[in-house]
Amino acid sequence: MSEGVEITAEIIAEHGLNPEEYNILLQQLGRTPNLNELGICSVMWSEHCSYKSSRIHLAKFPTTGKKVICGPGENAGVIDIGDGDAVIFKMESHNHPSFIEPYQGAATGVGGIMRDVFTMGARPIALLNALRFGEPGHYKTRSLVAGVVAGIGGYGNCVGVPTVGGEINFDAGYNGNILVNAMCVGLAKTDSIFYSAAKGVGNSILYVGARTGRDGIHGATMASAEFDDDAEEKRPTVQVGDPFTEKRLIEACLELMATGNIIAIQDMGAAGLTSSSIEMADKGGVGIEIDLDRVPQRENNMSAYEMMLSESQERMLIVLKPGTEAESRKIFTKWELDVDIIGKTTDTGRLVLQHQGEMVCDLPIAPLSDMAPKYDRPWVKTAKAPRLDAGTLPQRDPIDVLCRLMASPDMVSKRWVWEQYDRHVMGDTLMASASGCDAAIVRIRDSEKALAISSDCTPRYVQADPYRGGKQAVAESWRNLIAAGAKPIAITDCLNFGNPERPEIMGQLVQAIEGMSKACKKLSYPVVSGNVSLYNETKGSAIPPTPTVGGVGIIKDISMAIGFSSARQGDMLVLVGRTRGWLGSSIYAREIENLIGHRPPPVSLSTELQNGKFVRKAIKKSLLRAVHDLSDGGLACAAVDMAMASNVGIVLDPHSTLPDNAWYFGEDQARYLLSIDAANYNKLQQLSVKKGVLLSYVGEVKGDDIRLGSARIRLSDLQIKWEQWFPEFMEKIDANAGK
Amino acid sequence: MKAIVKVQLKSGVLDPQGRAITGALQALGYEEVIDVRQGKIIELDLQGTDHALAKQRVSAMCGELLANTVIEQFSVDIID
Amino acid sequence: MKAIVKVQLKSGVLDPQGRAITGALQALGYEEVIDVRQGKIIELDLQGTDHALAKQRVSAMCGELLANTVIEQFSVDIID
Amino acid sequence: MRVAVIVFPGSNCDRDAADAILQVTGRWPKMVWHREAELNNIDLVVLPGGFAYGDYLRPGAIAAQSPIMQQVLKHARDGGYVLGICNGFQVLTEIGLLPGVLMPNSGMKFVCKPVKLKVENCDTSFTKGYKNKASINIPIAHHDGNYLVQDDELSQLEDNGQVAFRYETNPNGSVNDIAGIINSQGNVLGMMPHPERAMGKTDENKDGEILFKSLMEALQ
Ligand SMILES: Nc1ncnc2c1ncn2[C@@H]1O[C@H](COP(=O)(O)OP(=O)(O)O)[C@@H](O)[C@H]1O
Ligand SMILES: [Mg+2]
Repeated sequence: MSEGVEITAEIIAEHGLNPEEYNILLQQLGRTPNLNELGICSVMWSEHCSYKSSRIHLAKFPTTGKKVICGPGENAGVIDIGDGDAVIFKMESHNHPSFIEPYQGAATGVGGIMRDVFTMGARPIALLNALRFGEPGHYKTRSLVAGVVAGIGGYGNCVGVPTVGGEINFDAGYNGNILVNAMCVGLAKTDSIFYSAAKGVGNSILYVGARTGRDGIHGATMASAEFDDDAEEKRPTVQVGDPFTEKRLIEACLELMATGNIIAIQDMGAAGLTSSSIEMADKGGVGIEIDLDRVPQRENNMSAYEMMLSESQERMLIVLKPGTEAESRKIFTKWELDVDIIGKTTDTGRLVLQHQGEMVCDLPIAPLSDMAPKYDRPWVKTAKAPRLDAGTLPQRDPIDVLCRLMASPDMVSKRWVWEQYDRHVMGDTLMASASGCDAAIVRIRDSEKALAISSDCTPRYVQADPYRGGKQAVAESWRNLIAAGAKPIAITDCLNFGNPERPEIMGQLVQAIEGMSKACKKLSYPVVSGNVSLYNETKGSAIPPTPTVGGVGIIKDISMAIGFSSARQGDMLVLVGRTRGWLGSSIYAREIENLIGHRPPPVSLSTELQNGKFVRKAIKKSLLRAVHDLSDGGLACAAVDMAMASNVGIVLDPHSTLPDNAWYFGEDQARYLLSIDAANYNKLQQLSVKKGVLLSYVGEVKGDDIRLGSARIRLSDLQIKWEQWFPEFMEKIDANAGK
Repeated sequence: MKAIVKVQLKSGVLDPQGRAITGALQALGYEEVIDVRQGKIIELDLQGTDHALAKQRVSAMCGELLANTVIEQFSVDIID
Repeated sequence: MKAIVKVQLKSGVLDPQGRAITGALQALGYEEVIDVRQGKIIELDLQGTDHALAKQRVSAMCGELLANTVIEQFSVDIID
Repeated sequence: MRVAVIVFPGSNCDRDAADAILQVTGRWPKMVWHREAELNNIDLVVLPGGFAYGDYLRPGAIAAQSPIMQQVLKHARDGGYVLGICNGFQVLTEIGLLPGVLMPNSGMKFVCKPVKLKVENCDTSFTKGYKNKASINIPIAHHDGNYLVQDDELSQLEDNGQVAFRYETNPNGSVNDIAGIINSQGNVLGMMPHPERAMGKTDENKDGEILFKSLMEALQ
């Protein structure tokens, strides 16, 4: 079979290995690899598995901290939240598969990220998703939205993990390449966290979960066509997710974890059996021998090549303590999952595969990992974006602007989306999408604690200035957690960029990472896990650079959780932070003036820190009724969010010197809108003086209109515009659900 | 041996899926579509060679599990 | 005029429903069941009488809406 | 009150239901795996929400064939109480303890939202704690909650006061806005909304707790 295939330059190229990379392989082996070995190396050294373009830059992230139990490098990051509880979380992209087949692509994205989290011993307790679609008018957008949303819900709802938050943007830059980033947060005990290092020799390797089929075998159409005449039949296929199997896999793995039988455990993600077995062996410094005939198979006559490269979903690999095999198998049998012992650890340091009585692969493991290519790709700085002088913009009726902004696709209510997600299963969700909070809040079972979780990125800013945009994404994430009453602890991230072989794209990646790192350091907000998705482009045009930040914070006492749905008639509205009226790269500039690419708002991390600490203190002292961070659309849009969530009218006073558009819609950073009982104003004022924080009275909660100076609109009229857009947009496809 | 089972809603039972598809097809400009009904087709690979027995067994499977006879009707074909 | 559309997963594509049904039937004692695949059967009532045209139009409907051609294959039969 | 919560592969509100029971009775219920064949000494059986068997084939269809369901049938016929929530309701119709079926929502989408229900009959062991015609808040989260039943059975349900809850605004196309029904003996209730999600734990709403408390009183 595969051994007979001659390794030509063409085959090497089709596997995505360049000549130097192939030479390294030759040297390590001291002979020509066979097709299986070539396939295995090609996936191990792919961008996706090896992070060859980003690795040296990712090293710039701060990844440690008092609360960090495990940073990047394992399946997910682990933080300590006290009382023996640990939180395990990660975000991952499933962009390409979701563009090809939105339902299954998004569904398997959710499934994959959950496995990364429960592999480490956590029960998944929350899901989020950050979605970027093309412009609403693009012919594919509607069906992609429908498919992706249905896929996310279809998977998460069935598994029974609440989908509690996320974001959705539309931009022509994603027309040919949507982004689907899924995040999962899980809960574990600090003394029972599971890692992937396979230790010991002669230990059994257990394969559990779904059977292996010919799913998602990449880059090797040609190779599989060589195997058999009915090539058409064996064409690599889209992976289909099975949440029912995932649910049982979670329960069975958690049950096995409680037995103490596990030495190491690893999910089979991208490059399935290959990367899971090699990573486990490499981390543990052992060799692995697998008998492929024992791998549970879904289809007939699968070759070694196909089995090793298959990306079938819902599978795990486990190294067991000697003597525990029977007991372990029983657990999976009870959950009606396929299970078999497919091999053992060895002292050879090699990956050896047997198939139908033949040895079909014999590769040295450590050298393969050590020699994995690592590139310092050339990059150029993004040209400095011009400043936008707010003074040159026409003055407009602020209410008219407000209506247009609140009814613009990025700002409208996403109810149509999140009503399709089960947000409350597990019974611990306090606030989720639409509950009027900047972060989702999920209680830690049987405790007074809760987690605040949010997902953030403003690609407009990153595109205009990757460094500043990277900083801003982290700062906004931090601010959202503060505004929920939480102490921000750590982030995960998903770096979505174009082709890194283009210096300008590489430049975006490098600068965004540097900006993010800077912010993470200053805010003591380390990166504990993440994912990089490159080559997001079609026909040479790259997506807007999108480094999504998934932040997790802790609320020690759940009664301190706060949001913006509790403003009351008669409250005073005060603004924390300085407003300069920054309109460059704002939603205002894009939606109203059609201006893009100007310098985004500056991010002062020391101010961010100072203002955030002040707000936290004020929340702790119970001085605030409602809090909302200011982001897209500035003060006026934040006020409207608060008004709608609290069902109250709001009056905002104009600024004495700034023009209306700059005052109401400027996107200066490090700001929060607070609604307070007037009786607390003095105390708050004193606290702000003590902390050196700028506090200004900006208006009040009153009546049932939104008033900006003398202009006004009924809150209910505005709300209708805000709620209407999405269902109207989706209506056409809505009827298509039968698909 | 294979069994092909068709499970369809009994006539008179309102079919929300069929309705949604009808609406969607009409919206896409297929105005000739009057009505749509959606059912299931379940293909079983079976051991054995006795068609008559298989038909009887598969019909029992339908009654027990594959169809909800309150609202659905089924048909069974056995092929090689 | 009626069109009968059968939509089935392409071979090789995982069919979680089929697997669950296989397991359930075996658990019920139908041990002769080796494998199950589930598909859809969609019956369309159509205006008009031109079979060839109908076949062409319904095939287009399948490509556009009724089948997900990335993972599914379909067949169309026109009857009176 | 001795309570059993049945766990099918794919059940995912089993723990939530148990939490609700614990909150009301102070005791963690017995979690019964679907393969078990015994159901002894139980006053109330809860069939929880979720996606038993992935909702494959039809929601509740495969679960209805589980060994434990024979015991649940027997328990119900002997007058024992059974509460089916969401997926549990679907299982109850599939096994014939309650009439009708739950079809896909008319909007063909999963719907998760708070809804208002009207308590149609507060003269049952499940609903005693409510006021007649009270308007209560209980959230829904389902894809197949579109209740359908033959005309004659529908009139029977209506005439006998077997409609326990009705949606104030129909979210899924259910006939007569039906959200929950009870059998003619009054010991089996199936409902699509999730009372275990309205226990006053994550928000103020305790309308679900009343249902569990009513049951507890009935069983005292
Ligand atoms: N893809 C999504 N999935 C779930 N919830 C979403 C999604 N997109 C937006 N949301 C929710 O909608 C609400 C508003 O989103 P957004 O306007 O992006 O918030 P913010 O302005 O705080 O960044 C949030 O509660 C968010 O969690
Ligand atoms: Mg926010």
